[in-house]
Amino acid sequence: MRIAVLRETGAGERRVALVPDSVGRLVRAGHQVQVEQGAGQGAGFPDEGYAAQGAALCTTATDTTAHAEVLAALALPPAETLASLAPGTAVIGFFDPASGRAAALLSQYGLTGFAMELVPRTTKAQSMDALSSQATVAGYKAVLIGADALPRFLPMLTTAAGTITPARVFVIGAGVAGLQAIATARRLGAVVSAFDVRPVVKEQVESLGAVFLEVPSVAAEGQGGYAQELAADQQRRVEAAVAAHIKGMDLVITTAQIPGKPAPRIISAAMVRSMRAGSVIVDLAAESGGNCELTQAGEVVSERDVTILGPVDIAATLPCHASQMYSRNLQTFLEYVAKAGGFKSTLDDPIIGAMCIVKDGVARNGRPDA
Amino acid sequence: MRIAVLRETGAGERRVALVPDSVGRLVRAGHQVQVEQGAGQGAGFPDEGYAAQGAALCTTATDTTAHAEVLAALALPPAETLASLAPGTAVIGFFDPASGRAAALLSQYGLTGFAMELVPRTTKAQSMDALSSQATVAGYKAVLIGADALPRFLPMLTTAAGTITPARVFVIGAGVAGLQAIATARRLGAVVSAFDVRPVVKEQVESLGAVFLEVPSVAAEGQGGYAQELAADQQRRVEAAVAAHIKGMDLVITTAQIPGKPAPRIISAAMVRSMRAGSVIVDLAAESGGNCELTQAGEVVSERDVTILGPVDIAATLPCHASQMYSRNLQTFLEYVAKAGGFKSTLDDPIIGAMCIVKDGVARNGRPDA
Amino acid sequence: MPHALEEILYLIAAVCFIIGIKRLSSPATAVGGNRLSAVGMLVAIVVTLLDRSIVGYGVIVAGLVVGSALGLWLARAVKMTAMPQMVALLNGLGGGASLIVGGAEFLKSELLGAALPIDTSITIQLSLLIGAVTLTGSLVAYAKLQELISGRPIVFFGLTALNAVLLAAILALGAWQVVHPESLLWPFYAVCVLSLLLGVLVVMPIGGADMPVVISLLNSYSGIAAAMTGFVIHNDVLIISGALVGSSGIILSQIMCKAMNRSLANVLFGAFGSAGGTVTARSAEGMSVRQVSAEDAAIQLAYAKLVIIVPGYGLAVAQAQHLVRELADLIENRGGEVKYAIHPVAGRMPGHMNVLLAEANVPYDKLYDMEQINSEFERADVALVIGANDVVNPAARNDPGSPIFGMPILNADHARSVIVLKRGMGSGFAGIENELFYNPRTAMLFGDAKASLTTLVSEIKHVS
Amino acid sequence: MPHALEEILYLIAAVCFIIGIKRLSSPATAVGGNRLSAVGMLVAIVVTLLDRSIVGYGVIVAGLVVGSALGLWLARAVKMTAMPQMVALLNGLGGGASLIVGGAEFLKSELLGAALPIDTSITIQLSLLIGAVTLTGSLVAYAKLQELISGRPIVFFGLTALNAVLLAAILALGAWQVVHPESLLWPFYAVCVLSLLLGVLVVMPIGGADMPVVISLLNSYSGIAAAMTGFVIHNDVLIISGALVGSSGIILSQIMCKAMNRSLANVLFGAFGSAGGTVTARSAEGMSVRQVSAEDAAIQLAYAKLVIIVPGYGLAVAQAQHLVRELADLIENRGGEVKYAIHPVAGRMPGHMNVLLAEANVPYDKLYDMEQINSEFERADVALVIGANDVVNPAARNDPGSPIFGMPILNADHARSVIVLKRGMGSGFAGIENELFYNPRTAMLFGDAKASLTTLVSEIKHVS
Amino acid sequence: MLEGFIAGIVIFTLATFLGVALINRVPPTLHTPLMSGANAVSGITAVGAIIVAGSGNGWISTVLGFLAVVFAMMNVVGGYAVTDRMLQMFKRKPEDR
Amino acid sequence: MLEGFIAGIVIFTLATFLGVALINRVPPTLHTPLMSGANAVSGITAVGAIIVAGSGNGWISTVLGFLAVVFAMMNVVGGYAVTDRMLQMFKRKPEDR
Ligand SMILES: NC(=O)c1ccc[n+]([C@@H]2O[C@H](COP(=O)([O-])OP(=O)(O)OC[C@H]3O[C@@H](n4cnc5c(N)ncnc54)[C@H](OP(=O)(O)O)[C@@H]3O)[C@@H](O)[C@H]2O)c1
Ligand SMILES: NC(=O)c1ccc[n+]([C@@H]2O[C@H](COP(=O)([O-])OP(=O)(O)OC[C@H]3O[C@@H](n4cnc5c(N)ncnc54)[C@H](OP(=O)(O)O)[C@@H]3O)[C@@H](O)[C@H]2O)c1
Repeated sequence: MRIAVLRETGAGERRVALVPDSVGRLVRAGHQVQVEQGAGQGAGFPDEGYAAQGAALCTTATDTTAHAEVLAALALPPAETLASLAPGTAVIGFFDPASGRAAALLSQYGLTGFAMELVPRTTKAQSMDALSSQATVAGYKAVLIGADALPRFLPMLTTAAGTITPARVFVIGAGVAGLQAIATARRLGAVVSAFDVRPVVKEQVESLGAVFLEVPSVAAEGQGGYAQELAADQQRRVEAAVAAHIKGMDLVITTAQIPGKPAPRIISAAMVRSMRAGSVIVDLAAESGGNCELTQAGEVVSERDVTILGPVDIAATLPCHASQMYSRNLQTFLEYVAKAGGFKSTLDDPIIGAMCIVKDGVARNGRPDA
Repeated sequence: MRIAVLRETGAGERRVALVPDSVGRLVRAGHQVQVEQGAGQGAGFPDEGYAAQGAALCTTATDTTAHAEVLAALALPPAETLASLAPGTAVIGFFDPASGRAAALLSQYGLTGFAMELVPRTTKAQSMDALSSQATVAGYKAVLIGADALPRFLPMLTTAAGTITPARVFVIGAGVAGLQAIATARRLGAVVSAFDVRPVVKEQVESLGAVFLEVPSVAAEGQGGYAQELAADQQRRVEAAVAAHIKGMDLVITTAQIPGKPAPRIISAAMVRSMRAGSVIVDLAAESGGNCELTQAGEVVSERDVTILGPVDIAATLPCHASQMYSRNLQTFLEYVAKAGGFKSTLDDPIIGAMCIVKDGVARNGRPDA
Repeated sequence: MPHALEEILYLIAAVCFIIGIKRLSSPATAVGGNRLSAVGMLVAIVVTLLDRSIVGYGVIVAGLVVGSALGLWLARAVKMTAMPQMVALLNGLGGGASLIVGGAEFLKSELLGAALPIDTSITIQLSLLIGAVTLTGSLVAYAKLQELISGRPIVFFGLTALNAVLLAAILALGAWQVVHPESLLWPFYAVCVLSLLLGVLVVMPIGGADMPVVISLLNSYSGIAAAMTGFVIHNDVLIISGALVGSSGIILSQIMCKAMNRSLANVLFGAFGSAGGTVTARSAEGMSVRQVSAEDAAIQLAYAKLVIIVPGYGLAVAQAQHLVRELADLIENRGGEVKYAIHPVAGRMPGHMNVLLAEANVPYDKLYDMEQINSEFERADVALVIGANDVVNPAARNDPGSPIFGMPILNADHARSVIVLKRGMGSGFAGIENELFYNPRTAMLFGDAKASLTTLVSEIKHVS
Repeated sequence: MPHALEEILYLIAAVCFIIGIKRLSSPATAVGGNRLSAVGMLVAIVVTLLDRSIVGYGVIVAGLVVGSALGLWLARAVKMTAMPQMVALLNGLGGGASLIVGGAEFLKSELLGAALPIDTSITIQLSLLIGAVTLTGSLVAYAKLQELISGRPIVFFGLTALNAVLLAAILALGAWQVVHPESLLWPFYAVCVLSLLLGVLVVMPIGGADMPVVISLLNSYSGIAAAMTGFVIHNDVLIISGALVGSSGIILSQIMCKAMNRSLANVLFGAFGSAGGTVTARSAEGMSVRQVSAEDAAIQLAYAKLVIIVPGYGLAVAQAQHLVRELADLIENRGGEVKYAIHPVAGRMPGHMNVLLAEANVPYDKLYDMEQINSEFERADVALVIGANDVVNPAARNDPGSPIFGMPILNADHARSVIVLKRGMGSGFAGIENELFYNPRTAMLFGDAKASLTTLVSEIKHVS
Repeated sequence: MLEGFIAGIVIFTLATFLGVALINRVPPTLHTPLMSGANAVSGITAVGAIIVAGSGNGWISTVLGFLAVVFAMMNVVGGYAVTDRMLQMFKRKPEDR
Repeated sequence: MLEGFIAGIVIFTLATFLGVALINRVPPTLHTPLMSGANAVSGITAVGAIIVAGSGNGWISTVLGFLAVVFAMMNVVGGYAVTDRMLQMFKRKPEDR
């Protein structure tokens, strides 16, 4: 296959879709890889690295995509780039399939599109699961920026200048990002509690040494390991429990998501106002509306001495490793496709089929809620 | 004693000299405390807290200092405040005694000055040692901001998207701040090495699970547990060792200080250029000139993809606990003074005497290097 | 040979047995202990051959040669897996010998018309009873293990009562003979026959899995029978050795029961409560898993040169990371090498195992990626799988129908032996059976990982 | 009483001794074991009193009453600290009794003019020799410990040779008497006197600190003497009990030597090599520290209701945080309570102990500030100080001249007992002596904290 | 006679206690070898068998004696040999490290 | 006579081994009590003393017997009482938890 990698154009995006190491592996497997100059710069992968691994470096985007069969991307490339692609070219990246915007654009240009969001959550596909890998970064980073914004220490310290009590960290939504946040906060010495609507998560939270906030008879496990929306009575019970618990917290990290739906609203403005002065909320669901009523995506909000951070694209702030992991996911996917006979062949495969949102200009099922 | 606490006026200063808890203890011990309105706001201690502990709240700075025998401060108050004080009033805070500026100003107004930098480094005086308490904050924070600026993870992670190798962190100067930085980086899972010119530190570094970079026959332990400047040949050996070691590092945190002297220059521009793309240097000695040649105090410098942070007043970015610790130091000092007979009495006491840089307008020894 | 010398030599033989048995109970000295005990036996037999009361050697030599040859042949021919039944068989023969000696002494006095003194008379009856029970009981145990008859417990209504009646009858007949030394022969034969029957009936209701305990108990009986014979022929070495074997056999039976977490009574009479007996865990397809005791697992680990630890989600659930580290340290202190094999998706979040092991301060350079370690499993003596399941499931390699087919896994099954620590036969995240657990090289140590590791740690300290 | 019944009752007494001694070797059963053994003794004495050969009871009853009363009085009066010498004294008396019984039997035959059979003759000589050595040896040990004579080893040139000559002479005289039963009285007296002398000379060169081992060995001798007496008067219970005490005494002596890291030979003849004997660590001012074995420390911890752990810089240096946690878990599993007392300046950086204990996952709610915990030390059974020094130095309270005077410290010295783990008598950061280590309630367990804790952890598992 | 019988009982009792005291902790791997080794010791009844076989008290004694000797010797020789075989695994291991 | 002597030797040997096997692991705190308890047992020589004292073989036997009984009984009674006192510390502790 002929694979193209462009410099990402999104604001603040420092990641790159394929890192030199993956490029090398693909080249050795017989593929050709064309990389736009400076594509890896932001993530700390200079052009020389790509060249050394056998990539062809191209000066412009159009040069890069010429004759490409596959375009490896992170976000959906700009329309002009898509326009320059030969019909039938496969484009892979995070395409927010729920919105349908990507599908529309890709079909317009007769392309084939694979959304990384749609990798099935099976043990087998885990090595292609970029949502997981980027969520890992996000969970880790959320604790760091939260700790940085907090006017307190996370760990307990007994010193000659008095004893510092450990910070209480509350993680809402203990999926991939949430669990990583729990682990990171625990590493830093915080006392961590967590809540999730899927009951299996309790054991996982405890396996990281944190406490699970139990709300009786709340269970909303959907298909594929994702959560569902809560029934009204469950929602009420959750609200009451969270409101009572959140009062004593110093740092709250929210990660709750329901695929294809806006993020569930879990922290109301009243809850925020009940919190202690100086506490901090990091809302990782900011992009899809936020788990906190007051969250503003990409902004820092202060409400009565409580700081609410709504970072967007947080994985991009750890560009080196985020790229490395994404690249490995993509590489595994490409190798898998090649083994299955290439993009032109059947979409019967449970993984490839599930990810394909547009086939040669024709939109397909793809949506998890479809 | 009648103690006054003002709102700090320095840029970015969110700390307060006494927190309500300390105020309460002093009031219960029979002292009077006057606090300027909003003094604790930035650190998360509202006025009500002070009032509840028996402080008198005053609206203006001049109101607050009226009749005060002691002014508890962090930085040296502005000249107009000093002018408003009755001669002989004791002023306590971080006064940078080596510069001599504070002594000049204080003597000008006939005041008595105690520099917190001059608390002797004895086991007994440790609970008044504000340098240590603030350095603790600085060491912790340095790792957080360094980790945040780093495009990599600190911990090792074996994931479906490849194995993330742990970051290598190098701490130069393993005093109070350095040791705390080592501990924090180790908590986050980094592989930590450290260097210091005082040989006793080796065991301390190892007691935190880090590796000590040994440079043969380098030993510069001065009096009071502080370091001295290195002899030229020692300096050369250190340079060579650091230059060789720093190449492979991801995050470098420097904390080396020599009291009363500019910070030793340890990392040259050439060494920075030899580092890997994406690595980060956090220079905690920025205020006294920096341990790195390229450091600019208060700025972020980028040199060939290496980021150099030169944070100033880093303790102020953790205002709640930094204030709490400073306040406890100050409180212990005040209690100690009261027990010894008050400020008017003798300066024979080894702790009080050592800290006094101006007595009733007359400058005294005080400097550690004097 | 003067009688005093004879006695002293017998005493030396007995001392050899004492020291030999002591040494047999520790791995480091067991081989030597067994040989010392054999030397003692040789001494005892030679001394006996030189006894003045022996008039003819023909029969003796014939018996010695035939018996030794047969014994040696049996010992050589038997397969390692058939050892327990072989012990049962040999033990039965020992019991038989005691029975015969007792009987012969009885018949001799009968023939000579000499009345037996009361003590000889009593001990002859006991030799008969215990020797006969040992003989047939051991033979039944042998048959069960050799699968000549069904290994399942054979119970019928009233069996316990019947056994009690039998025993009472034997004792009554025996007592009658003691009191009436001039009696007829039929009570003697009745005692023999009823005792032989009792042996059969006592062992029948015990399941095949419990046979080792039964054999150990019968071994103790054969010791007591020998001691009784010693009383009959007034020979101290028989009394000492017999009593030694008798009591140590009972203690050993108890130790064995304890290792199975059961009581001796439960083993002997357990079948009467639950007709089922012990059941070994069997999968749907009839494959069975092999369980291992913590003590055995500890010995394996202690003598291993390379141990690869495969941690999984269960280790995190059990929060046993510190114990793993301690176990590894202990293995290393003994000179073994320990590596950790970290599968990319072990646990429930990326890097789960890293967090866990970092907490326990496991040095990074002992953690190995799947690619780095997979080729090393072949030279590992033990792969210690702790709460991992899917990541070592060979179905990913072999079974195209499996939902995890195609996922790279850790080659734990390539190790020389595999020890798996988990709570039961629960499945992992993928919810599928794991054939690794049914692999003949795999041994399961069931229980919460924290509890199992605690025991392993304390056991390994005792391995000498 | 029929002879057979007598013998059986004696056997029962012996069984009581066997079980009693077994039980004495474990803390949980020791009290009962000692009493069972006493019951056995009562049985044996009563049986003897009913013996048909006894013709007059006056002397016996007088002796019993006087002896029992004296014994009871001694046992009541003695101070707990003087126990070892009391045991020595009592043991000497036992040896003396054997000597007298042997002598009386000899004199009896002499008076009656009856020639003694050879076996009796041999064992009488052995009773004399061993009984006499036990008597005077024990008395010397008693005197040394009671400081009636100097506890220092008393050695002179040629002592070993002299002892060898003495022993040879005794044996020769004894043999001569055995061979010539019709002999005169003087060799008998010579054997007695020389043996008494030998006892004195053998114990003299051994230092006071090693006396417990010597007493244990003499105890073994008195057992052997009793066994010899048993041969003389043809009594099995004496033979059994004597042999039992004889062998278990030797094993116990060996165990005691091992606990002191020395060999038995080194204890007995050590003084000849180094004239100094053992030295206890003493500070400049002549105060001495008390060392404790890991085993004893483990028992104290195991039976404690509240243990307060005081970690210090040394714990961090040793990187033994995980072991502390494990030890605490073990104590808690036994029902004890464990708290950690964190001094504000423990370690070398603010929060040093927190980082350390957090690594070992010690729950935060077990960490106590100085103010919170200081009042609790009084009710703590053990304060376990691990690598801490300055932060528990009472000089901060008492000694105005001390550089740390006025600093608040952890009141570890208020605990009922204090166990300190450090490598040696090194000082801490402040570089000053710590009188806590010389406190009579303090016991030092020297060694790297990691090594000491490893041993403690494994020992505490064995405390029953 | 009775005197000897009582000495026998004393000896029997002591040996019984000795057997109990000898076996303290046995690792499970040694359960079967120990059982087998003890079983071989119980073949000591061979001594009795030889005496019976050699007593020359008519054909019954001879036949029974022969049988007893054969049985007992099988127990003895087979027992020791089997035990030794089982113990081979402990012989090599500690050396080759 | 010799027969009895040899039985004595057998018994002595067995009891010796039994003593060795009984004492395996003794915690140091129990060293002194165990020594003292064993010492009390060695007072069994009281049995011999009583026989001598009661044999009525003239005044020598009587005087020596009396002495022997006194010594042995001091050993026995003192030994058991002292041991019991030392062991008090193990008696209360486990209960009051
Ligand atoms: N790493 C990730 O990012 C991630 C995320 C989501 C899902 N997953 C999936 O999770 C799985 C991970 O594999 P794995 O081998 O680590 O775990 P696993 O396959 O889930 O198996 C864990 C095993 O541990 C045992 N266990 C549970 N608690 C235990 C305890 N307290 N003591 C002893 N054993 C215990 C369970 O058996 P018993 O019940 O019999 O004890 C279970 O079979 C993979 O299928 C992976 O795809 C991974
Ligand atoms: N916390 C802070 O911020 C800070 C900062 C600077 C200084 N300090 C000072 O440091 C001191 C802290 O007191 P501390 O009680 O924690 O410690 P310490 O007084 O320094 O005593 C530590 C003791 O640990 C022992 N030790 C060292 N290594 C050991 C090992 N591997 N195993 C066992 N023992 C070992 C040493 O005795 P042996 O050599 O005999 O083993 C030493 O006496 C105070 O004086 C404090 O003022 C504290």
